[in-house]
Amino acid sequence: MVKVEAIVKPFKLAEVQEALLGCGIQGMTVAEVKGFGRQKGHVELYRGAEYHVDFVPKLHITVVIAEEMLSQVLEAIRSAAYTGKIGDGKIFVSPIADAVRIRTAESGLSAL
Amino acid sequence: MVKVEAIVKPFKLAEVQEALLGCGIQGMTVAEVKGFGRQKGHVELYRGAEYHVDFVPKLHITVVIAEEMLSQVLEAIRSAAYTGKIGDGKIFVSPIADAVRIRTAESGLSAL
Amino acid sequence: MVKVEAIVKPFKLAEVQEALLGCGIQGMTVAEVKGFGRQKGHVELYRGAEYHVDFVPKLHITVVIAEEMLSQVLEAIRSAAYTGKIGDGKIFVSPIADAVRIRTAESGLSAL
Amino acid sequence: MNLIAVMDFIIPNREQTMFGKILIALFFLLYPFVASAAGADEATAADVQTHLNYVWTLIAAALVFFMQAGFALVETGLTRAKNAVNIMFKNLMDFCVGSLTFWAVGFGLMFGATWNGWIGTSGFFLSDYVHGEDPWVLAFWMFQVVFCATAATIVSGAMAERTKFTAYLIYSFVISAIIYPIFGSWAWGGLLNGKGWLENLGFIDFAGSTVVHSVGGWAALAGAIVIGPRLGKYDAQGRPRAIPGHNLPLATLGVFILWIGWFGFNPGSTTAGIKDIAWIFVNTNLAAVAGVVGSLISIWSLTKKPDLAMSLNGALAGLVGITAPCNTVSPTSAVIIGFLAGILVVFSVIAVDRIGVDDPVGAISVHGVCGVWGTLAAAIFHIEGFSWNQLGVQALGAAAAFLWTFPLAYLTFKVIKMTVGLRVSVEEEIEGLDVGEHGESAYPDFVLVVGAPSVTRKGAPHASLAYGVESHLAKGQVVRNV
Amino acid sequence: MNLIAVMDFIIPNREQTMFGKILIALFFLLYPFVASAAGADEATAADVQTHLNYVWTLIAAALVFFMQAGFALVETGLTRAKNAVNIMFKNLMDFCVGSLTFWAVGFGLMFGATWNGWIGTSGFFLSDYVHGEDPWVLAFWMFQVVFCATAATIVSGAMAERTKFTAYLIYSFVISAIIYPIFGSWAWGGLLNGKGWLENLGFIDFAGSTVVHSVGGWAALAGAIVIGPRLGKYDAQGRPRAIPGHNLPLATLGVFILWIGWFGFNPGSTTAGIKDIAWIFVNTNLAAVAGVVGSLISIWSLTKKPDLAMSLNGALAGLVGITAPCNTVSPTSAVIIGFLAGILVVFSVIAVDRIGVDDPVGAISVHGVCGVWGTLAAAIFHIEGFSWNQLGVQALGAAAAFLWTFPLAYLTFKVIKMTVGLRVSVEEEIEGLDVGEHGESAYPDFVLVVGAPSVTRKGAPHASLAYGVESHLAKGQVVRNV
Amino acid sequence: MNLIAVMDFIIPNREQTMFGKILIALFFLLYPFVASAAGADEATAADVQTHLNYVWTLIAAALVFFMQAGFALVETGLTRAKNAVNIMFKNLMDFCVGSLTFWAVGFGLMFGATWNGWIGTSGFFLSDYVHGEDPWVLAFWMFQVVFCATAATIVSGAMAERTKFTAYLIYSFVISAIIYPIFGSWAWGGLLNGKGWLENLGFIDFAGSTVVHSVGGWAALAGAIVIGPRLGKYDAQGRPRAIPGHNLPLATLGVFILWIGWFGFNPGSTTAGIKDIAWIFVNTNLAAVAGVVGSLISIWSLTKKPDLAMSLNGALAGLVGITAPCNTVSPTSAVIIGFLAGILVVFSVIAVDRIGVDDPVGAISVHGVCGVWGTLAAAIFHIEGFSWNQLGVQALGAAAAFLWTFPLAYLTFKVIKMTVGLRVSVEEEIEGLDVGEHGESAYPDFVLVVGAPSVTRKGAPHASLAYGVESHLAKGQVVRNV
Ligand SMILES: Nc1ncnc2c1ncn2[C@@H]1O[C@H](COP(=O)(O)OP(=O)(O)O)[C@@H](O)[C@H]1O
Ligand SMILES: Nc1ncnc2c1ncn2[C@@H]1O[C@H](COP(=O)(O)OP(=O)(O)O)[C@@H](O)[C@H]1O
Ligand SMILES: Nc1ncnc2c1ncn2[C@@H]1O[C@H](COP(=O)(O)OP(=O)(O)O)[C@@H](O)[C@H]1O
Repeated sequence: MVKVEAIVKPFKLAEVQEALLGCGIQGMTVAEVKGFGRQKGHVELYRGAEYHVDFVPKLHITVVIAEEMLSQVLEAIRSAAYTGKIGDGKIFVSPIADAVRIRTAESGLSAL
Repeated sequence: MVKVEAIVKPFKLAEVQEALLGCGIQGMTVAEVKGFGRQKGHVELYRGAEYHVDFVPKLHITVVIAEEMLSQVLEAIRSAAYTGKIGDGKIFVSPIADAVRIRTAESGLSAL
Repeated sequence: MVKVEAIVKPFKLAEVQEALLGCGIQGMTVAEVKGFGRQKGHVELYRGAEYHVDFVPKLHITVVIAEEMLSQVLEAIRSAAYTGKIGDGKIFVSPIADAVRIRTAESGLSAL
Repeated sequence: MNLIAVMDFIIPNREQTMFGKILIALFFLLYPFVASAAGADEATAADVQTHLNYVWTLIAAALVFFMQAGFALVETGLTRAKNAVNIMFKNLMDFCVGSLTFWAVGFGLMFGATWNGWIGTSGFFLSDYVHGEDPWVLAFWMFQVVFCATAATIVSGAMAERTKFTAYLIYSFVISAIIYPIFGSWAWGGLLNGKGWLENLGFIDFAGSTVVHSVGGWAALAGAIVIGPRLGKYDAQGRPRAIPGHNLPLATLGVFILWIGWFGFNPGSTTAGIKDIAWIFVNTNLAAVAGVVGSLISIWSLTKKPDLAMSLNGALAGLVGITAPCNTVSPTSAVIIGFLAGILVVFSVIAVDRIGVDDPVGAISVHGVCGVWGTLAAAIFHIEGFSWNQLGVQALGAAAAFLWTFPLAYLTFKVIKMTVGLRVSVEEEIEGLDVGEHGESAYPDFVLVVGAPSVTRKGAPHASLAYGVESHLAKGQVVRNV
Repeated sequence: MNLIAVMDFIIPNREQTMFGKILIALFFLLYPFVASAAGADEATAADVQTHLNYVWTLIAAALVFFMQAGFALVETGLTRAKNAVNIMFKNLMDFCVGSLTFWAVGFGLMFGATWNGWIGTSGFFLSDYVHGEDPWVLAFWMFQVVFCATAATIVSGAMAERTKFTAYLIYSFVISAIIYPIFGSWAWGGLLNGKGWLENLGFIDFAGSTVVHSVGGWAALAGAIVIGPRLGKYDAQGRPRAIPGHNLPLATLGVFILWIGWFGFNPGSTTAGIKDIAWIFVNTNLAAVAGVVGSLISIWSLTKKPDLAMSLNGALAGLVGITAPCNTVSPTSAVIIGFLAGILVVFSVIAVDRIGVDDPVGAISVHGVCGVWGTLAAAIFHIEGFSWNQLGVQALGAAAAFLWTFPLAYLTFKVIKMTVGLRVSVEEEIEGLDVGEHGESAYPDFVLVVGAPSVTRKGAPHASLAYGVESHLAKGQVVRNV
Repeated sequence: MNLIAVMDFIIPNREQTMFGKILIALFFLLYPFVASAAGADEATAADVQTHLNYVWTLIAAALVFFMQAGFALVETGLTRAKNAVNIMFKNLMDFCVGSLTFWAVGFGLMFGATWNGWIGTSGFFLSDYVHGEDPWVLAFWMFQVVFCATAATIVSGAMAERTKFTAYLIYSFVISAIIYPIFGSWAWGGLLNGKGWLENLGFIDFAGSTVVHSVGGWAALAGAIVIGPRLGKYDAQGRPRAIPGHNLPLATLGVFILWIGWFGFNPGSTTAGIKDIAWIFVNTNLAAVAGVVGSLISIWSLTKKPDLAMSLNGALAGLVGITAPCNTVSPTSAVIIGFLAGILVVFSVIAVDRIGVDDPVGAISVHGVCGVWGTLAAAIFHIEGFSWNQLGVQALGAAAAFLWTFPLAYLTFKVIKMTVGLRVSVEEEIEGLDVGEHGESAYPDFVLVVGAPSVTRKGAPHASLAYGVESHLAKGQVVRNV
């Protein structure tokens, strides 16, 4: 099992969701985060004084999948979240040792 | 060391916390997330127009523990978060290479 | 590649950010979380009744880096986030199998 | 001025004949009528005073109406985000249901021709008003309807975060149709028609410490008892736990709005634009500020923290306290009355909490308890001197309000509970009434704290118990997926 | 009182001579003048009535001014957090631009000496007022300017979340300078100077169901059509999707504020402190509460959920509906008018939504549609009896408002679109106008839900389509990094 | 009317005898008295005017009271979420402390029998009022107490987010007991008793540009200087950084409320229901809208962004500017005065920021600077012509306000600093005063942005410096775990 974490532009959520559903994914978890990267923030003026907004709102989407689906899922997220502009985000893949479904106590792949 | 991440129903937080304390866990980190899964959202009507709520509020609880505690912790979370209804959530286990306590610079298990 | 996750005191964000930039890090992701640990919460009184605040606000900073930068990054975060008081937080290190930059489809280290 | 023409005609006309004299006499006799006919818009002073009375009474009514917004904000601010739509909605609806009910039924029962001082019997559907005739009954109705709505809306706060929407609509009807107006007719019926029995005894309740606030407060008490505390309000040992309000700036705004509304409530109860209103304004304001100071000192001493939510209650306590005596005590007495009300409300809120009655906003203490205090204070601090007799009458009136309201409201809520149901399901209460009852979120664009992670009791033996969930579940209720 | 002295001098003086008689007669004849001369500051009753008229009119103006806050809150509450600064700002600016424009131009066109009942021609820059002379024109202007601003501000809600700030400033100028005042002169010009043609026909619009609300509503319709729906409002099949408002407590507060403002709007339209205001108060309030009940019943029946946002529209619908007839119908009729307005607004909001006009707050239905309803109701429920003739005049007035306002507003928005541009860029609309237009966030300390994760259409074939982004992008617009 | 009966008795009775004539004459002579005796409540015109004065003055007082809510909202909206309880609370308390203090001490010092035009000496605890006698002093007190509270509350904004709660309570007492009333007696003492020295010179400050606003503004300046800037307000190079307000919708609502409050503040300062109020209303409104436009144009030109927070200051600047001259300038002048005030406030806010005085809400510029501007404008734009002499007197008054207030307030804050302490600890300031001072959160159900991640200075050499933490820590203060 692997965990795929994608940091994407917020307005891409619906498309990424569609794409993942298209891969047969049954669940995912989303968090509001703030990103810092090559996509720079901007300088704002408030009441005549400056402030720098370094962090831009991003969504952090986590989906745990069977390893064999990885390339398909990566491609699905990539193409759904793509705009071609700086700040489109990253996908990170990491190992998952085990998964448990609380409701059934199933573990492993069948817990997903 | 392993990281245990549990996605649970929000109102179960207190019980999960109790259960973890019962295992001797000293710390944990919680984030507000939105989940999508078998537990479907619902259709709402607002001013006569529909909208679909796909994501339901969940809590994401992270606890890093010594590997030997894993089964105990899994069981503790599982039983505390259990209601038997769809959407009770998942627990994911993943490896942790190292941990550092900022205050003391301790690392490894003693950092937890 | 490794993922470094730091749970730090909120007001330390700017300093940690500086320190990471100083290591040559190009991006990071930050989330608002609540922490439970040795740093106990406090008892509050509201309208004459007590309530216990167990969780304190923390920031969760994630940065994925090349493995060779690890010790430098750990030290940078540690010293930037340090106050010496209980509750300074933890750093967790975990393996990352792969990374993809959505915009360019680059993968591996060059995706960071 | 056609007076000149008239007199030109009369005087130089001929010698002072009998006819001429009569003419002159008649002229002057009729002069006031002529004048007011000549200048239908050049009204007499009495007319202008009447107009001023209308203007003042109606502006005061508008201010009292605004109190609905104040109550809505206070109640919403002092409860949780997940129930904000529901509480706002209930505050809107009790005014709407109340207005229509008071128009159809309540006003007649309260101010109609009295049946032996016990109940009004005429003027339903504003039938007393005949187009083209004097419309005072309309101005009076307008002022009274907002009072009725005030009494009605007090309950929503005490029963907040757990009451079914339909149940609340039914209650709103009952209080506006029966509970409030019939009691009101005892104390205030004579303002329009024959006097009620309390009035006949000399009961003083100038602007409604008892008639409005205690009645509302005792209905709130009945409701809070029948419905029971919110999930998680008491721990396994029965100790109360704080459930902080979600938006204290809105609650504070609400208090400011209530305060300005009270400048209609008390001085407007003259229903006349007269000098007395100055006195009433000053008394009202001094009691309110003294109430804040009294409650701040009390809570600061007790808990070592200056608590905003409690101090807001202090303002309202002072205002409720001065409502009955606002026209019969000196400014200095107003300060004392308000200050004591502020202290009283703190102890009352804590006591109510401890005896297991969950009143999220302190309505029982503010309106019920301080309403009684204000009613007694009208005798104790009477500017023309204290009399045991008056105090007895005041106590009787306060007792009558309790004995009339509490049982009737209790019964009402019991009947509602047994029929349509009074309380939402456990799952709905956990999830929040906004989604459960209305399918709407108050703040859909904000990330909300769920699972109350910042407000949880450390080391409670069983959190499920602590949240009161288990016991409910045990009764076989099914928790929907949350 | 020196009257005694005067009479002492006259009467016992000598026998009743002709001279004496004349003296007495003269005295009494002149008495009113003597009295008012004696007390230049002890004004006559007529003077005091005039003062009361000033006081009442200006207090009413203050209440109507407060409606600006109400509109701002309703519109902000019913739209998204990312546009809250922008909407608040627009509501502030339409009042400011409107006030200055109405001072310079609009008031003269509306209330100046009329050119054949079609347009006013004098009194620009308040030039009618001469220092030291009667200042009634100032009181009247103050009352009228807040009416003008009400008409102007209605549009901001219907075009919310996508209109350029500068475009809105230009529109504000046009409606306050031309659209509103010229129509207004037809129906209300006679309040200060010569009558307009609608007035001459006997058109009844006591407080402006047509003059203010329909005009605002039809301008809103034109604007909403020209600018098109918000991104994501319609799915690929053109079905409307809900975009929930971000702060329902603020929206509810806004409705309470509008409601109290309406107690200035309708009764203040007497511009005189007279008994009629009682009637108008009662009618206004009863229509509002009936509007809530009507809309609640409707939406509850239709969607099985008591919907707060819709019920708020119901209150406003009732208020708009009673605005024209508030001074010519019975309280019972007011209940009926309000109730029907409440039903009407629900169906209208849903219909407008379905035909592809995106009006985030329901302004078109509340003000345009219910404005027409109120105008017709003034004939249908006239207390002195129904007449087809009157209904015809009312229909003519309502039609005239549409035929004058809609094309002109449509043209205005088209011209703005072709010149400075009417709509913000797609990227700015997605990111929110607050950052894009103003570089400010309404709520920088709160974590906001981004990407609308809680409000997304499940299973829509292509989310990009669903959000309406693709089509816009296809037109070659560049999306900035978000 | 029993007049008929009386005359029936007199006239047809017998021939016109001397007795009869005298009777008639007497009757008519006495008629006014008879009439007013017959109707003790049918007051004379003068009585009704007096009543109208009471009603108007008290309604105006209620509107000015409402400004407390406006200030609370503006200040809360323009500061951070973590301090919202604290700021709301301070705004509540300065009114409460101020009311009691002004009742006990301040009113006597301001309006008591004057000691050579320098200080009032009687009427403490409202002792001037005797029950049963004329209560004008009460109406007048009510109006004046809300003015006192306005001056007091101005400071809370400028010292927001870092001032200790107890320190603020002490300051509230001092300004309400001494600073405000003594200055007030110089300019306004004659409104009730003997004139103050500024009044005697012919100083014009109709509604308080100087007396209320400048006094408040200079006290705010003193406070902001003594307490120093908020942590993080200035970077290592001393350049100001923006700390955005957390709730701009509430701030905007606050401005609308202040605006309507000003319709009591300025026109109510007639303390009489007379025609002048029309003029004052119009001037007040035109200056406010022109202030918004002036500030919007300025900030838009300067920063290329239409900034809402600054435009809100513009509205208040216009209002403060017109406060002194509202009764002595033409509407056109009001537009100019407001417009220039709007420009002035923008430059002033930026300048104050740059010189290192941290005023989170712009109170010093709005009230202090524009208060001076308004005071001078009363001479410059005087409708009866400009005179250097008058301008000199105005300048003198403005200078006197500064010279009296600033040193005294400075001293007050210094003494507070040295005794109970003026500023919260660094850790408390970082964590927020709500938790630190009150153990309450304003918004416990919302996830808040912590660590200001969205508002951080990129590339600042050391963030700790940037946040100003290090320097404070260096002083040995201990930071509690946050
Ligand atoms: N090394 C990293 N570790 C964790 N998150 C990162 C890292 N680099 C970038 N991110 C996240 O990815 C987002 C996009 O990165 P950015 O450099 O702006 O653009 P791009 O993905 O186009 O290279 C950032 O806002 C941040 O949230
Ligand atoms: N594959 C997955 N990866 C990440 N999170 C998941 C995954 N599947 C489910 N989740 C999370 O677990 C929650 C519960 O899952 P759900 O399918 O609704 O019910 P159950 O856990 O009973 O099977 C979801 O709301 C989501 O947050
Ligand atoms: N075992 C753990 N797993 C996950 N997060 C932890 C763990 N222990 C601590 N934390 C996080 O680290 C934060 C700081 O820990 P705490 O024990 O309070 O202080 P310290 O880091 O000084 O030992 C906690 O608030 C929590 O968010």
